[in-house]
Amino acid sequence: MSEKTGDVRQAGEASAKERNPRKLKIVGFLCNWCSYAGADLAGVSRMQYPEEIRIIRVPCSGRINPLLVLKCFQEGADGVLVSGCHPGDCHYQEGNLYARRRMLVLRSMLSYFGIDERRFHMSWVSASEGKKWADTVRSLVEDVRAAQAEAEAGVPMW
Amino acid sequence: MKQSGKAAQDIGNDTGKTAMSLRKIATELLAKKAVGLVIGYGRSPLGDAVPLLVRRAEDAQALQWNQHCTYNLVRYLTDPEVVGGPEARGGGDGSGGAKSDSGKVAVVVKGCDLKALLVLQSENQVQRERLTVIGLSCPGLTDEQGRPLSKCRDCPPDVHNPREELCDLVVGGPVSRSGSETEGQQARDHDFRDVDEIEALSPAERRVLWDGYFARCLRCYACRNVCPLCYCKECVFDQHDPRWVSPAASVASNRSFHLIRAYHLAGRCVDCGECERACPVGIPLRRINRKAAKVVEEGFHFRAGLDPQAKSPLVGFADEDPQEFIE
Amino acid sequence: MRPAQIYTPFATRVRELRVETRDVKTLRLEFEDERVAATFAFEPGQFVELSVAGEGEATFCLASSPEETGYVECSVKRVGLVTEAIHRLDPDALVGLRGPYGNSFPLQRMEGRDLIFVAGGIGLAALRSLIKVVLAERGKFGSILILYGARSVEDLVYREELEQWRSLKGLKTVLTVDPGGEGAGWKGEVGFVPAVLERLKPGGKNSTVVTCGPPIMIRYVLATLDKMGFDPQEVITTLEMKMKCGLGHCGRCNVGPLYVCRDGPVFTYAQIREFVEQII
Amino acid sequence: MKILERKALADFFNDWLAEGELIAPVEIEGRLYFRQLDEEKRLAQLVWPVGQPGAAAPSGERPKAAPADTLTVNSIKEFFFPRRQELYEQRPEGITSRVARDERQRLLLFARPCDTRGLTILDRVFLGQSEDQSYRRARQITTIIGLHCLKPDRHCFCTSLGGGPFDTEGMDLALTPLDGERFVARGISEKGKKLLSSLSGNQAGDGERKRLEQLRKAAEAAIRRRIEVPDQQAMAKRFDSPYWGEVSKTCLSCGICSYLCPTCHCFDIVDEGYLRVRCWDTCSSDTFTRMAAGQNPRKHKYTRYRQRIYHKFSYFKENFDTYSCVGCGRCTRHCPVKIDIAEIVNGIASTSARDPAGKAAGFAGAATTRPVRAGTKSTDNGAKR
Repeated sequence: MSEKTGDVRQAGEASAKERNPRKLKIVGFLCNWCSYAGADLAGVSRMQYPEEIRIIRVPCSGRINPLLVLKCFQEGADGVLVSGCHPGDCHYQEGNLYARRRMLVLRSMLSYFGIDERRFHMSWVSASEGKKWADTVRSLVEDVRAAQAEAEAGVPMW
Repeated sequence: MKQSGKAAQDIGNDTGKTAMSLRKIATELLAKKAVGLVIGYGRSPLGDAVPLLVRRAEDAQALQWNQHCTYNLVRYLTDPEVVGGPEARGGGDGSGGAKSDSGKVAVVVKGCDLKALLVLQSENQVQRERLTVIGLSCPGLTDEQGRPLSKCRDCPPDVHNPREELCDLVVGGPVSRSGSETEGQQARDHDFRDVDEIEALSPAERRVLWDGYFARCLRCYACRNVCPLCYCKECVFDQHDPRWVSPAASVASNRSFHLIRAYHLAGRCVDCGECERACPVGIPLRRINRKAAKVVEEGFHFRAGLDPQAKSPLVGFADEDPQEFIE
Repeated sequence: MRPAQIYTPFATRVRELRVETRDVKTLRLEFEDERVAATFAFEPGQFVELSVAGEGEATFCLASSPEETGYVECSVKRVGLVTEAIHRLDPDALVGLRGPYGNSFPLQRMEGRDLIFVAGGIGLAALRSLIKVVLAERGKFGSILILYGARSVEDLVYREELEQWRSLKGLKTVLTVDPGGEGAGWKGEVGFVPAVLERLKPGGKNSTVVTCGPPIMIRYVLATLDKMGFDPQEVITTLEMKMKCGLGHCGRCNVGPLYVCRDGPVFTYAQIREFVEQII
Repeated sequence: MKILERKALADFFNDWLAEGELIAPVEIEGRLYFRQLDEEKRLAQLVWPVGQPGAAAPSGERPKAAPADTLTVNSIKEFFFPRRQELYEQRPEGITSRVARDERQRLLLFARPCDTRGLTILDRVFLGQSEDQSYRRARQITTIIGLHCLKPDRHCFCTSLGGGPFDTEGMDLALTPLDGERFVARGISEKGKKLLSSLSGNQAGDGERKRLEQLRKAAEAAIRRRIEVPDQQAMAKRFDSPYWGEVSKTCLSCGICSYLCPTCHCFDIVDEGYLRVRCWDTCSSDTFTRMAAGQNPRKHKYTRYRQRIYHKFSYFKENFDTYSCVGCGRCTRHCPVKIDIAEIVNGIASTSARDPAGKAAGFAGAATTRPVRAGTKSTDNGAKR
């Protein structure tokens, strides 16, 4: 991913430094067929988006076990994104629809325990939506940054 | 073979009569070798209610039924060391379930316990035809100090009188409880006032509230081990490779533990309340499980423990599932 | 030289990670601190806790000879998280080492006696240190038989040493592999270790047997030795049990009144006869 | 022996808080827990003992009536042997110890005789062979003010195990509440005697001594439970009894009994990222002895329950000449299925005996005729968990 989005990376770094000295660590789980391709398109199209997301490619958003998301938070991620194909477009017909239910429960529980729900996003990004990918990451980073700013001092993220 | 009793006026007398019916039924079942094991309630030498495993007809007289019989005995139906099964080897006594007379098991269930059994049935964890389910009409239980259990306060009529079509026999019913019909009805319409209260707090307040509870959690796993629906051979919390959640108790690892526990029970938990009862440090676990139940009910229009055929909503989907949270 | 805190390990560096078989590697470690290197001493039979950053800690017997100073060796079979991490280590990687822990083989008591070593699979690692010491002081002992078996020819560890031992005079080395594991050109025995042991009919009144291997092998070797009339006092084995602290505190390896880590891992059959079913 | 007014004690505790820490029973949602007192709430959280049975709660600053269950849920062991303790950090670059060294002095208040005696049992493990330095340090920085037990509950059986409601073992200073406002105080250790001499109060008179004796007798008489541990030979002969399968059948294999026990000391060492931490563990869990390749010598729950009983009443006795049980009753009180340790131990003697020597011969003989037994196959994991 990094070599494909080289320019974006540098641009993102500069803007991040202006806003906040501490870099965020955000993990994105992207399905192989739509969202990963969408992110790839954003890269080759030289669209700019924050570089604070680290992408993990998975076969399908239906593969995302909530344990993976929690593990990220436990190990110090500031935010997590799960991104898959639009409903109806899943390479495996319906994996993303299972994911939709699971992530709703997960997100609700996170919020119930007082974890800022802005730290956990889910998106549908197709292979042709390079721009949507860039927008998604931008809004995610903004949200996580806002959550970070509002978090009480001394309270660890997890 | 249905035993019927009149509506409970005097809980004491009625439970006494119910216990007698239970003993009679258990004695017959065991004597006829219709079952090899009856899982019911007994009394400890200290006078406490305890789960009781009866294998011989002459021991059935020890069966009890009273306001402290909170245990959800469905828990033991997935324990190979109790009911047998291919891998079960009893504790050297040779009476492990696999060798029991007929291999069949009778289990005493209250209405709330029955719901857990229905989930086990839907998940193919029990063979219903090998079970004799003895339903108990329940006038409501109390804790050791005599206060009604919180789960009993909201118990709707179709739960305190177990559904007859799902049991093999029902003992001691039907009971009605003053006030509980209407309250129960309300509870059925909107079940989640306790959850709403917490949702109404600010995120920071919720964090403080739950972190306070998580700081107390010892990770004794009593909540998991007492749960009739936590039957996995290898629990994710016992896996070493990968180790998903540290077994060392800390607010962070305990939060992960409780979140995953609730998630794995979403759409399955029947709110029998055993986890909360077992918790030695008073964590309000029902309020965690019921949050997940609320999400499932509101989002996927599903309530667990009503239909032995229904699958958990988290192994399915619907086109109209909510997705406002998705970008 | 002890660390400040009982659980804090010494830092060591990987000097060599030698491939023994498809799932066994021998790890040679050198202490980072010269003072530790100069003072670290152990007896054959003792074990250490090795740890890899971010992966965990596990128990290994010391397989090198105490006479070889400056480094220690452990042979590691890939079975779980830590052992897999060890197999992946780069040269010079940092490994934590706590120990040595446990008791050791009763070398003095073995002097003047005929020795029979019976090992299976990776179990030879636990005896290698002892065999090296015995061979270094060959004159102190009577006849020596080494019976070593593995699942297949490919699973035999310490090939070079086995060859060397086979070439030594006054030392009989018998190798065996499980039926089906022999492959073409195999000149050793075929059969399970207890069966070969029974066939060989070694020993007499002056023999001491030292055995280590997978639990099932130890079980049957002990039974065979019993049948052959060996004195349980003169049958010595070294046990494996899940361990964490190595100090007799954590309770994991408690069997009967014994803690395998503190009272063992070396036991005579007479000591553990009563508990053997609980361990192996 | 001195008579201390509650006010004087409160002043002393407040003074202590300026420099050090205070650990005391705190009420949370109707149950008592030993907790370190909060910097802000300070003594307001403290649950004062009510005094003789039936006496009213003391007056003063926000007094709390002790809940019906007057023994704390947790024992005091977690302040010496923490639930989770960071040992060291191991990174690919190096190893750094994480054991803290600069703890403040601690005062542990109102520990019951069973708890302080439990600590002396932990001492044998952690201060014996291979001394645990962090445990030693925690012991050194803690002064224990014990509290005699006036109202034992139905689960208590300390008197059968060499303890008692007025026992002082493991205490620095012992308090007996005479009523809500006055305490009889006795210095037990040198540290405690010195402390007591610095506190103002009258010497106890004959009347108070007599009263103390009455209270002691009443408290001891209130303990009606007994535990009779069979002698070691008898224990050994029952190891293989079917009894263990029967009494453990309903056990859920949770860790409540071990974690609330003042003497259970088993632990695990695990990695959290680059941190290596020590945490409580329990022999009732099947992961306790399960090895990396899957084999598990204590796969069945009866073997695990038996291990717990034998460890406490046989092995520990053999190693340390005492039982590792103080009769606090917590395991029974909080067991989710009310498994009753005293009842189970009392039942051992009446089960049929089997000669352990005969068993060993049986094993050796049987091994050649019996095929592979359970527990040797790596994937064979019959227990529920």
